Amino acid sequence: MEKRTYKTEESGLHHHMEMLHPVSQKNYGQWSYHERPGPGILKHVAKSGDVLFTVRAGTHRQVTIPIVRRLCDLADKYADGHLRWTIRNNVEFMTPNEANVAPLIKELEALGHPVGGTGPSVSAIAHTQGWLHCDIPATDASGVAKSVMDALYDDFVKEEMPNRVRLATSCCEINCGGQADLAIVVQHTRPPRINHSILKDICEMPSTVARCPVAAIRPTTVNGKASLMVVEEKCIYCGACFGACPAMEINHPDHSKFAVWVGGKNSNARSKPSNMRLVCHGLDNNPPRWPEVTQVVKNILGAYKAGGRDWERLGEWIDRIGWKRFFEETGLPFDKYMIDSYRHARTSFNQSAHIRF
Amino acid sequence: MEKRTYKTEESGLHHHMEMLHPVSQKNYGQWSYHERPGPGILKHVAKSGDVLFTVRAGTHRQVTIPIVRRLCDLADKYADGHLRWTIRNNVEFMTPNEANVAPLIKELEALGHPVGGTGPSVSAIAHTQGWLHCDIPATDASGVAKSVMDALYDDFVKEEMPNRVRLATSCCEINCGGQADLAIVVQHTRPPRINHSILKDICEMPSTVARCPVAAIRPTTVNGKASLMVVEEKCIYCGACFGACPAMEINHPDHSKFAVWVGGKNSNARSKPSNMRLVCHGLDNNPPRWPEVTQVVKNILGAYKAGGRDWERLGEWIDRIGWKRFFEETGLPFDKYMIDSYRHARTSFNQSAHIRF
Amino acid sequence: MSKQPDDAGKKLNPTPLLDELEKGPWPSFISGYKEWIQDSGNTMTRGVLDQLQYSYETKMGYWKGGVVGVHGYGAGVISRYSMIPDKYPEAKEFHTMRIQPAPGLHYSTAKLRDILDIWEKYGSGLLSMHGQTGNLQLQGIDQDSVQECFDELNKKGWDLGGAGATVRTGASCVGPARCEMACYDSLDAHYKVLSYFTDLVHRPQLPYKAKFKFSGCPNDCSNSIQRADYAVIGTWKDEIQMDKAEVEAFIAAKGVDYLVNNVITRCPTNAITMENGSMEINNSDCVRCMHCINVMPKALSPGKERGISLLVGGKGHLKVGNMLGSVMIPFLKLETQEDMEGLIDIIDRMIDWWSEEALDHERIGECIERVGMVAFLEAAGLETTIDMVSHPRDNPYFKADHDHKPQIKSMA
Amino acid sequence: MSKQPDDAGKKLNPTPLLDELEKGPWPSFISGYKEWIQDSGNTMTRGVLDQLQYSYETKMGYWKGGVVGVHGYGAGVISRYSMIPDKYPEAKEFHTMRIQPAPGLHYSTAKLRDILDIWEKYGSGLLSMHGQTGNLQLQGIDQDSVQECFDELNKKGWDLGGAGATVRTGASCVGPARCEMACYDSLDAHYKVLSYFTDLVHRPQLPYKAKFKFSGCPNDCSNSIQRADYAVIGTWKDEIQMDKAEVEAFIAAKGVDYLVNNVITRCPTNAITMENGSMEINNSDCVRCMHCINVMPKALSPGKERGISLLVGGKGHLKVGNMLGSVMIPFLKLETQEDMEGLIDIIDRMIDWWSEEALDHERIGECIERVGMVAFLEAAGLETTIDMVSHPRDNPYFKADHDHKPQIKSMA
Ligand code: SRM
Ligand code: SRM
Ligand code: SRM
Ligand code: SRM
Ligand code: SF4
Ligand code: SF4
Ligand code: SF4
Ligand code: SF4
Ligand code: SF4
Ligand code: SF4
Ligand code: SF4
Ligand code: SF4
Repeated sequence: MEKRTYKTEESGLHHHMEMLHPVSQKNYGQWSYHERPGPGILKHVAKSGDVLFTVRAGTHRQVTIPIVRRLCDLADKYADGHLRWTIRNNVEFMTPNEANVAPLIKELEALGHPVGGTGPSVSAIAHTQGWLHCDIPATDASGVAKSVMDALYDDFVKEEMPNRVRLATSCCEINCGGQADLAIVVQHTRPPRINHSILKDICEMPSTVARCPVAAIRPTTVNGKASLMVVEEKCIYCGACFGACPAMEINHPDHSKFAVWVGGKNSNARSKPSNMRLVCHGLDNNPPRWPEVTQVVKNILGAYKAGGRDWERLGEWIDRIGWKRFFEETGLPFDKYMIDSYRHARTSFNQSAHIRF
Repeated sequence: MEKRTYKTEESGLHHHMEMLHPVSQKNYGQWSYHERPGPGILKHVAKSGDVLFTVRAGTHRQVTIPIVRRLCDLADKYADGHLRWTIRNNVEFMTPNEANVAPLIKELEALGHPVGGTGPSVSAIAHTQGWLHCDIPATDASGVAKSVMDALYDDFVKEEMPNRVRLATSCCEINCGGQADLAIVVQHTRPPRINHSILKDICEMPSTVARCPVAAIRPTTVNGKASLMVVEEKCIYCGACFGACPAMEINHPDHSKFAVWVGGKNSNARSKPSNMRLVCHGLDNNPPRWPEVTQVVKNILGAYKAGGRDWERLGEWIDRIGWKRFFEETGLPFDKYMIDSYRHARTSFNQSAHIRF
Repeated sequence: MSKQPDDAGKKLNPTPLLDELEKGPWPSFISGYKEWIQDSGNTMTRGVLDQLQYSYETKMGYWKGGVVGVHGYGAGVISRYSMIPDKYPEAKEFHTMRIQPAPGLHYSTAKLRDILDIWEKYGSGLLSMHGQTGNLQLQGIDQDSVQECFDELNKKGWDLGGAGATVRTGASCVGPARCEMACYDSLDAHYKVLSYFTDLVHRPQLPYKAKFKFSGCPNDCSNSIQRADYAVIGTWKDEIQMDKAEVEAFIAAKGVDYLVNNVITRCPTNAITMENGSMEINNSDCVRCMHCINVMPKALSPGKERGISLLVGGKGHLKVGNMLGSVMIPFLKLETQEDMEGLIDIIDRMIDWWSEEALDHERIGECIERVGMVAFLEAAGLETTIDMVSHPRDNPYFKADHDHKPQIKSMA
Repeated sequence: MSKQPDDAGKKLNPTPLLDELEKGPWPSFISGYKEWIQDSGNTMTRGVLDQLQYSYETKMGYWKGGVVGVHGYGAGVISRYSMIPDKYPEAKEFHTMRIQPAPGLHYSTAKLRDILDIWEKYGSGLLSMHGQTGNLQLQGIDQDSVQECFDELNKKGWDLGGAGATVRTGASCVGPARCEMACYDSLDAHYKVLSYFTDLVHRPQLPYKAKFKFSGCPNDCSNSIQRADYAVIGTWKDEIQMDKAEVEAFIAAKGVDYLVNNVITRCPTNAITMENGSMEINNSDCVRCMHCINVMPKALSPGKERGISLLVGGKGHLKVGNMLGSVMIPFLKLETQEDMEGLIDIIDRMIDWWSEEALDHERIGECIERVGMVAFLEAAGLETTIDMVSHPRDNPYFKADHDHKPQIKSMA
């Protein structure tokens, strides 16, 4: 590289005003109510009487320049040169012109972008880097997300669930995909193999010891040199130590499995936000289509769709029908590993005579 | 004592059948429904059509032979020679004969036993030994109970609360009085003074060290002898060590205060059972009438009576109106000590945007 | 024997602070004591009253423990010696005998009078009816009288209760004796379980105390969930019994707003919905909380397939903070002698495990939390079910067997 | 630059496993990549695809980290080197540049096309829109191109986001741009807070990462409560605005059963009662959960006295299990510049305290739990109120100041 002459403008983020659709700018903060004319379509009415239609469509998230350019073209044509992404990697186009809605949808669908994800539907899966880019992945999140969404396509383009459904998938226990109504998280299933040859050069040993959530890492001596060892009985294969020290090799071609978690909820609607809970584990990590995982997701969402009441989120449906029926109706086996044994285990015990039979 | 000739019959407890009122025996397990004809009176109707009236009356709990004999006399006269006590130290008389109810009540009241404690009333205070009998007490539970019940007499003999109200008072933090809608518990407020002169002879030191919930007790050497010391910064004056070793003298004439706890609930009705929570502490331990304590109890129960809805237990009333309004409406000051800092503190944080203003 | 035959014992010493407790409408234990002293001349009671007055003056308790018991037993008497016997020699001893009442605290006057008569002969004449655990406490006897007093009581069929590291005296609600909600024979269960453990009641052999309480239904009138290591609570499996006519009568009398605001909205799991202005119970969502039945006892009652839930681990503050019992047996029929033996068997295994595992002074609830629920259940020979927790784990800090492979049912 | 001018780069190698992912109706990232390779001849992308195929075959990832950055910044580029560069030399480097989008992920096509054009010049052509934290991720550039690419982007007003022990790129819901529920200007707050912390975004100076998310109302469409150390959530203080006529219209259209079963019974605090067949909201019992407003958006809306709640401490699994943010400021108006500065001030103090107190790799939520909420609030200069907990302590394991004496109001 030649000598640099440009001085960085530490500009931070762009201001949003310049990015907003003009009707948004005009009615900023002055909205009255909204309706959902159909799946993938929102109609917001401003206090001024202005109307703004939104069309929402699914994307691949892992996109390319031409894909995004084509979306820009559509935005120029139908949405006055503006577009946005949702927090779930869907793309949204806004227009005050109702006549634009149908042709826009048609073009989106022609490009392979399903229109939907609004109201009580299954929205796109929040997913993570996987084999494509991360250094700790036990699987490929994009591939899992694609495989599962193929199976849930109908639930994205229709609004037939009890309430909105959020999915996530993560390529290690760290769970960058976050909490969700249903989260698919791969787990390592063996302790890290310690690469002693590199450890001594790259490892900040005290931080590595400190990183372990179950105190399974101990100092030791290998070939006369200070090193680390893992107490196998304690280790729960979380991989956290690998983040501190790449010599703690957690990745392994054979020893990883999928777990499925349900009932994460961020919204404060009705019940308080809640953490997701383990309902299935030990599922094969089976590329390229992970049919075992999809099967479990379908079982769960099928039961929820059939049994959930309007406005019940997945976790709230379970709160009503109880976990026992959840396991029955989803065909999943409950097992003893699902009983919490960590810091707040006691608080998960059923300290009441409230039981469903 | 002369040489013992009698051989103990390790009989355990008496069977109940012989103790039951004949109508109870006859309709045992075959009851249909009940009504409350008036405060202190229950009417149970059996499937057979039989009717059994119950009259409930308050007692001193700490009673004497003549008091109990007089109750027996009444039972012989009106209740076919049977009587029972409730778990809250009230006495109950049963009769199939409605005509017995009024004269029985009259005689009970003449003896000074208030008739009431049924339905949505304040029942008698579950209380403990205190200065009368225990070895760790910081106060006299019987005296506190008497003082408070004098102030709540009306709420015992009427049924004007939102739901039943259970009170307890305990003479140390160990809380033999148990959880209650409202519990009055005295607390020691200084670390134990160690009586080194007796410690060495009577103390099983490792168990004493182990007994401390906050690991405040350490081995030390006093006058060349192994002894114990208390780390004052850590000690929270719970008195548990005194139970293990009488040399850890926790009792002190000046250093004790009352705390008031609310929202304990054992029944599974509606909400799950719940632990009681601290709402006031630092109240004077002021015999013989403890007016400060009574004041707080009256504030709390007054607000609950005014604001609670039918069937809301005290804690459920608070769950609806929120803790902030609880403190406002009872005139009690919230303070930082009420924020949990113990094992499950995190689980008490408000992990939601659910807030009342 | 502490009773004085002559009239000197009937004189009261001044107790100005205690006298304040004679005021007010609620029964005064001080008045009771004074009446009794004047009546009987019991000097131990007088000494205790005087020492109590001194406690009120100085804000200190003056009792210390010791070891007093009866032949062959290691528990059942709480011994109290005055720390200031020179000041109050009449109160130098004041031991309590814990007597086990019948289940449900039911008495015939005949049997109760037996106790009173014997107590008059040997004791202070003071009783506590009842202690928080459920004992009839005979308060105030000297060491020399304990054995004789006990022998006489025992001849009348009364026995001591627990204290220290024993199984403690049990407690139960009024149950089937009078209550229409009772889902099992709680008095019988109380009787049989405590009879079975009589040896453990009398002889301290456990890591710490173990309490049993029996409630006929989830209203839990015996406070078992918080106050008992073993809480036996009645429940049912099938549908709530509904008398439709009585439901309509209730609505007619109370109105629809009342139905919505006091019944439908109060159901903890939304198991009750409004259908055409009336109520419908979706029994599979019902958690047997009792609320709707409590509000409408003529219209609704517990189902017909009845039994118990066993909740283990309730206890007080020390040393991990209050604990409520947790479901360890979701449902067990308790109808036959065999059912009862089955329950006792399981409890026996639980006590065995706890006796092995517990630290000193560790209640079973604490022990389960520390060692882990699954290990406990395995030792007790119980299946781990989801009923035992309010939800599965929310953290990934576990490890399964390496060959764990879930069998997923296809739900086409 | 990784792009090849000639057509050789356009040839695809066989990727049989990945090809399976081209099937099915959902958009296929594999098809997208292949189209792009064939279109552009970008060999880095081809190498990455080939290595990915190998990952699918061997069930292993083959990336390792390193240190790549731009002048003056310590963060914003996630460096990736292949562990098997000999096998896939085209993929030997594959670094990601995290670009901060505007609040709410709004774009004008003009501004977005700027990025695409520059990225075409320097990068692989792959993008992730968007990362879970909220960055526009430009995925795949070699070390030598990073600075130039950044400079060009920067000239167009784009800047890098956070990574490592920095303040991270923020996220916010669509908010006032379109949503009638927005209770404050969430986009503006996002813009101002993140602008203020720009230095901490670019230069790792913290114990660990710190994330901000902004939701206009408690529906929390930005998932702030779980995914942000600092969750700024809109709320209101006064009464829910009710249009009575629209309420009646709703009941007329949907029926009373629907009102009971979907609105009244769903209110988490029984703040809604049925009165004469219609609904009444008892606003002092309302916890601002949004449910009734969500169901009846024409009839109900948030109150007029609006502001934010700040919840602190949300985060993922490591190492204490998932944590949700907890209320640390119950209510703050966020209308004026001063209000905003007040908020930033408080957050500054929180970050200072955390920087002092935290262990290595300890998020602020964990730190608060370990050190104690009260110490944290005192350091932040905030009053401790009951809104910060769902209930007061239930154990006696605390000690107050020796002279603590509560001031009880007489409530005659
Ligand atoms: C007498 C009684 C209070 C009363 O006036 O009613 C009582 C009195 C004592 N209790 Fe208790 N407890 C009594 C019921 C309770 C209860 C309530 C219950 O059983 O339903 C509890 C709460 C439930 C529980 O078991 O946890 C209770 C929890 C304790 C504890 C704390 C146990 C814990 O794990 O948290 C102790 C401390 C100990 O055991 O070391 C204790 C210890 C004591 C001791 C033995 C203190 C001591 O070491 O000297 C007290 C003897 C007092 C005395 O002089 O007689 N007592 N104690 C109750 C027993 C009477 C009876 O047998 O009927
Ligand atoms: C007599 C007694 C049982 C005993 O064996 O002694 C009893 C008897 C009845 N209870 Fe109870 N309960 C008795 C102690 C309790 C307790 C424990 C306590 O008081 O320490 C509780 C648990 C309290 C708690 O949650 O901490 C208790 C919670 C209930 C409930 C649930 C109330 C609720 O909404 O939470 C009901 C249901 C109801 O009110 O209809 C109930 C209902 C009843 C009924 C109506 C049952 C029936 O159909 O006969 C009985 C008449 C009660 C009345 O007073 O109107 N009983 N009941 C106890 C009387 C105590 C007293 O003298 O005051
Ligand atoms: C790229 C991204 C996933 C994605 O594909 O979208 C991601 C990728 C990584 N995350 Fe993450 N996290 C990403 C969002 C999240 C989120 C979600 C969020 O921010 O809303 C979380 C959960 C919320 C939270 O912050 O706790 C998350 C929780 C973690 C954690 C666990 C933190 C914890 O305290 O529990 C780690 C581990 C660590 O920091 O040591 C981690 C670490 C990582 C690292 C840096 C792992 C590493 O040390 O190499 C990953 C780099 C992958 C790569 O090759 O680019 N990532 N990570 C997301 C960031 C993109 C962006 O900037 O927009
Ligand atoms: C566009 C978007 C905001 C954004 O800035 O991107 C958005 C937009 C709206 N959300 Fe949302 N939510 C969006 C993500 C979320 C999320 C976060 C997420 O998806 O990861 C949540 C929290 C989910 C959770 O609890 O974990 C979320 C929880 C809600 C709720 C509460 C639902 C509930 O009952 O729990 C509502 C209320 C409702 O449904 O009426 C809501 C309502 C709405 C409304 C109706 C608000 C309005 O009046 O405009 C918007 C139309 C939604 C629709 O799809 O029908 N939005 N909403 C996000 C679309 C994501 C997507 O592409 O699928
Ligand atoms: S979930 Fe794990 S493997 Fe996947 S991107 Fe995050 S840190 Fe990497
Ligand atoms: S994988 Fe997790 S549990 Fe095992 S040693 Fe590493 S940090 Fe500890
Ligand atoms: S509460 Fe404390 S002082 Fe009172 S009886 Fe129980 S152990 Fe003794
Ligand atoms: S009083 Fe309690 S906290 Fe203090 S030393 Fe004794 S056991 Fe420990
Ligand atoms: S627990 Fe149930 S059965 Fe027993 S008295 Fe109470 S209401 Fe009746
Ligand atoms: S018993 Fe309780 S949970 Fe069951 S339907 Fe009635 S109110 Fe609902
Ligand atoms: S969080 Fe509230 S304001 Fe923001 S988009 Fe969602 S509903 Fe609208
Ligand atoms: S916003 Fe939620 S808490 Fe408030 S009244 Fe509506 S449903 Fe109830």
